[in-house]
Amino acid sequence: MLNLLWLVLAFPLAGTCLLLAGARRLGHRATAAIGVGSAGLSLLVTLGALVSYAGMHGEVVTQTLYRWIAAGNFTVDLSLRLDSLSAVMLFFVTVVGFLIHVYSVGYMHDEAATAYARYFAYLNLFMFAMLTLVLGANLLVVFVGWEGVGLCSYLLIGFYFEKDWCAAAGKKAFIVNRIGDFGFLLAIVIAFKAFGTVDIAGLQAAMAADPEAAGRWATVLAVLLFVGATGKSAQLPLYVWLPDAMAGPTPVSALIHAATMVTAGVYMVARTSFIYALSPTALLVVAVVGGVTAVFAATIGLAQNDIKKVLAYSTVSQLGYMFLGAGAGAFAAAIFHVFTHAFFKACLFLGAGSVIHACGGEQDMRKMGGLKSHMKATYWTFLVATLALAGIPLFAGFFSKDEILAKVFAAGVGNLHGYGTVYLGLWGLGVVGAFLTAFYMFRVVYMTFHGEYRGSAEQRHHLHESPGVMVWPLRILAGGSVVAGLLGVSKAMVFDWFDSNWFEHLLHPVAPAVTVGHHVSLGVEWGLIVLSVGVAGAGIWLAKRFYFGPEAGAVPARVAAAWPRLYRTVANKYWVDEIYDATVVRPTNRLAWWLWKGLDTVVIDGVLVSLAFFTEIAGDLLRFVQTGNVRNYALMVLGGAILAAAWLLL
Amino acid sequence: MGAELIVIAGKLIVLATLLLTAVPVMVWVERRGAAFIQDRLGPNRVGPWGIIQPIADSVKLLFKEDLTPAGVNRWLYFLAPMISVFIAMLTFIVVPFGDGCGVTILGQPLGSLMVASELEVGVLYLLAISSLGVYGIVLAGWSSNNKYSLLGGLRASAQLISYELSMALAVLGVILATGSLRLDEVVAAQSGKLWNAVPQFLGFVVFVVAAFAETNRLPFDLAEAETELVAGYHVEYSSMKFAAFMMSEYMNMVTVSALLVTLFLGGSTLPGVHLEGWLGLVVSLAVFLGKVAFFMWLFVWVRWSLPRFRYDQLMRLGWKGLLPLATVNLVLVAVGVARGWTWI
Amino acid sequence: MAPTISHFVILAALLLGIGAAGVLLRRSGIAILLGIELMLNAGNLALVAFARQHGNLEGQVFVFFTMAVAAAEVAVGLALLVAIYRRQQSIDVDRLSVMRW
Amino acid sequence: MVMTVFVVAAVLAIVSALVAVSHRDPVINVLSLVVTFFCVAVNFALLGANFLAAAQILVYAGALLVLFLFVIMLLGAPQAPESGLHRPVQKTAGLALAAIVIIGGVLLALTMKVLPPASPVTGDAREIGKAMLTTHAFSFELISVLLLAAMVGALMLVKRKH
Repeated sequence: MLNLLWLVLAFPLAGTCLLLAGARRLGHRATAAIGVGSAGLSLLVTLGALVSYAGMHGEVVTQTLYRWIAAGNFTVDLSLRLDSLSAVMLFFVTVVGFLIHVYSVGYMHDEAATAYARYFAYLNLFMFAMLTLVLGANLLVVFVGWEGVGLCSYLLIGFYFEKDWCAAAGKKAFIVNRIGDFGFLLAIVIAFKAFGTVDIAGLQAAMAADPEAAGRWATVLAVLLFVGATGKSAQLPLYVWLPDAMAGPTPVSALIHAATMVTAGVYMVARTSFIYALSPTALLVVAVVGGVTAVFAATIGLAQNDIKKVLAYSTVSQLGYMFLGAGAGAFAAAIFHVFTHAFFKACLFLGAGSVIHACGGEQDMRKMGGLKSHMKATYWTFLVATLALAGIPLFAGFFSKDEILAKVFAAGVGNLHGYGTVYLGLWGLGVVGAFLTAFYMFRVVYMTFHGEYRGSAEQRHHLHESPGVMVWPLRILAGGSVVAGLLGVSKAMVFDWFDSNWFEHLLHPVAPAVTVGHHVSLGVEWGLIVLSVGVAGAGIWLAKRFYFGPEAGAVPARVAAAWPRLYRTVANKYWVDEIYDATVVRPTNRLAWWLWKGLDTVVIDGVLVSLAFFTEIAGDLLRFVQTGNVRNYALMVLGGAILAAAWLLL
Repeated sequence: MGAELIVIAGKLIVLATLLLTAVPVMVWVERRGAAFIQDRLGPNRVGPWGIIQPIADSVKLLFKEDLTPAGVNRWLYFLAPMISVFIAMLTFIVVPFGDGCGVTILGQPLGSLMVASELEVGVLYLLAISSLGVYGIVLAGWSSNNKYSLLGGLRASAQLISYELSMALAVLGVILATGSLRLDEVVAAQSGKLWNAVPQFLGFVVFVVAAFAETNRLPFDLAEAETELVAGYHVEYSSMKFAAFMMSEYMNMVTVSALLVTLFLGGSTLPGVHLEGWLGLVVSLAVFLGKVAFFMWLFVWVRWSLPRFRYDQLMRLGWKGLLPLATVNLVLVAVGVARGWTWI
Repeated sequence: MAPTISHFVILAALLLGIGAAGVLLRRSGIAILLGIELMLNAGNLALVAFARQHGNLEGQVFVFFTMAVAAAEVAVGLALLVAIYRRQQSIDVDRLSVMRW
Repeated sequence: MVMTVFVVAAVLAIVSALVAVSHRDPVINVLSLVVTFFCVAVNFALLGANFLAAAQILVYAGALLVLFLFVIMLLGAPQAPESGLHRPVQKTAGLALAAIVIIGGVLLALTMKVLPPASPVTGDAREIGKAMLTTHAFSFELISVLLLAAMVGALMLVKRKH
């Protein structure tokens, strides 16, 4: 089964080709069959491959399809690599991807046939690119997937490209991503320059063989890779595209901008963890950026009224947690959070999509409310996912988030690389973030599902539960949000009774954690658990007090009135977009304008125009040689040929 | 030297006899066949079942007045039928029409039964010479100074050029599979495995269709198309000159059938039969003649069964149908050869 | 006595000269194209002769390329002639001087 | 024997070439050129290039000249009126140049070193094919592009504009 691994990629690609070729001829039914079918076949092959992989003992399986580039001593194979890390990613990408394909059948059903086909073609292409990214055995193949998901993200954000702001959002995502991609590309180039290979296994071996060079290059490589990761995974300062990316269809937001693509950065950091392990500085950078982003994005999320925007900022914030974990050297914990997050965040987005679908395209939570009675399944699944995200015990997010916080705390207490205080501070930020997360998520739940319906009467009449193809993915994902966490229950939670953190064991050979000698005692660990649960509970309580019951919304209004400047700053997302516009976008535009008007028009065009002018004059003079008689020309040609021959021979 | 010349001369005589005998026989077969298909009697007065009818026809043609219309280009008018017959006869000399089976005459091995057996580029020679056949038709059409003939000649030249391409591509597949340009080697290569018609079915189909076009036979007889161009390029010809065109048409049919058999159907061999000596020689000749006879009958059969194509349909079929098919066939064979599939 | 390379080269030179004369002296577009074909063929003959002299195949390979070029030239040339004929009902190249200056 | 064949072929080639460039009837021009090309093919065969000889007939006589005939008929055999403008300078210069070409070629042939023909290379199709697709692969590709361009160009030229 493992030698059929390439089929995982081949099916979505074939689906794309079929759909693009037949976009004008296929009806809704055929499109859905091809789109979902290819994702489903891919899922089946994945499950088969994973079953046979499970029978092995964590070896690394590589499959080389063909030699892609061979130039001098630079060779790149198009090869796939399956190890426990990519297996985990492969599993949830195909599962979540397949569910979202199914969900899309219902969600996008009102689109015209060609748009429907286009949508599924892009979605399949995304699956192909994402799986390439996950399975790539060398950095260049990973980069192909990396760019591929970027392209699909662009195409799908701008799916409704006839609306200007959607097209603009797509462009913004693409351009911001390019900045990060450039860092990644530089890292690849440097890796080749310094170690002569871009193969991941080869790179690891080369760095192990030459510790001196490895130490010299590790920080540069790691930081450049992380620049790539900040772009793709929407971290400070490159996070600005993700909230705008909500312009795409909601299933796309769920798949690309919550569950899979945006976690690619975390995956990449874990994939190259052997580089990060060599560089304390890079780890610290990752941790700080992650921690700050986690809280920063969470605060913005407090004041958003668009349901998808809140979820978007929540995603940015959660990605921050993942990087925080990775930065503390706990790569397995970070990937574990990626894994659980995929389920509950996809579920949340799809739930939001279901809500939007029911409200006839309305995304503003101020015009929702009381939907609980209209859409039971959506409400309950949304609630389960929210509890998971808020970190309530027994739900998936609790285990993974707590694992990260525990590791960061341990890093702080154990004084990892001598940056103990920084890590402790970051832990504090993480706890604050947990509180904010619980608060804004329950704010969403209360504003959307509880209270009175605040939309128009026409919309109220229209309210309905979504069809089965949309509800069933929700149920399955909600189920995943409950059970996914049980794979990585930390030892402390079972009182060191047995080693229950299966997930960390699984990933240990591929991405070993950077550990500190100091061990946190069981009591302290339980203390941390109780603290974070308490913080989450406090957040929920506050949200209920603010947004539930007859007084709903009154308290926040008073708060906003008390500190108007603070409120405006947060509601306007700290004016980051405006700052970027003033400092980057407009100067660039002006520079381009000057280059156009100054350099291009005057200097370059001037040279060319004068050249043309002299040529024209020369032509004016020479044209009298042209008699217009063909035989005359032939005569000259032959005469010239004879002269040339004579010159050559004599 | 002397013995060699005698053998070659013997082969030439056999060949010419075969070809020239084939013409009256085919005329008879065609007329009787047409009658049979159209449910009537056909010639049945001269000789038993009208067998002598073709001879009577040729005698009649011989004694008809040889008319030269006014305003024709005399030289070309005279030359055209000769070119046709000449080319038609010339093509046959590289076709191996039997297996020598080790028989020697005057101490000289007979070898494979073809005249120019030492020609290394047999297939190419065939293509080259048969491509000249168009001159006869075109010149006849041109020199007659008649608009019907001119149209016939024009159509013929366009049609022949178009279909020759597909035909050559189909032949290329065979050459590729054989690895030689010699026709006797093409036959030899087929004796140990499947006939080429099976692995190269596409090429076979293309060749058969192109063969009909190359011989100007229905459903592709646009060059004469009696219902619209009266008789096309030979409308002004009479007597033996007309007979020459008829002869060349039938000889071309024989040549093309022989080629089909040689290239795609194992030539004079039968799978699983290996005989030596004179018996083998006679059997191989009979096998070859039998296969050729089948295709000759096919020509007749198709002529009286299918309607004529329209000119644009003809061109479309040639360029958009056969050419891509022949290319696909060639690519498939190339892939097969490159992968070392022995059965191809 | 067998013909040597010189014989073939002389023949080639004669054909080339005749072809050149045709190109330079005739006014019919078709005759000019035919002259060009003749010149190309003379070149081919010389190439084959030289290839024989040196005992390698390069000359023969080159002849193939020449043939392909000749085919391309004829295709375009004849298409041009047809286009010209449609325009002015004549293929006299001396009438084609309207595009000068 | 070989010499006889050569002489016959050469004389026939020259005579038919002269007819080909001088006769006024374009059809005759084409037909005599067919004869010339045949004779050249015979010369190829004499030089041991059997494959080329066959290809020469196939390409030139079988395809190119048929195309000429086709066009001539399509245009209704335009008999170019060779009267009207005489261009004496052009004529004299043309003849002179042609004469120079011939004389130069003959001189070259007579003065060049005639080696005893090296090991006779037969123009085996296999060898030529190999040379074409290995050492000359680039030229081969170029030629294919050229042919494609010529095809497209010819189509564009004769396309009737609607």
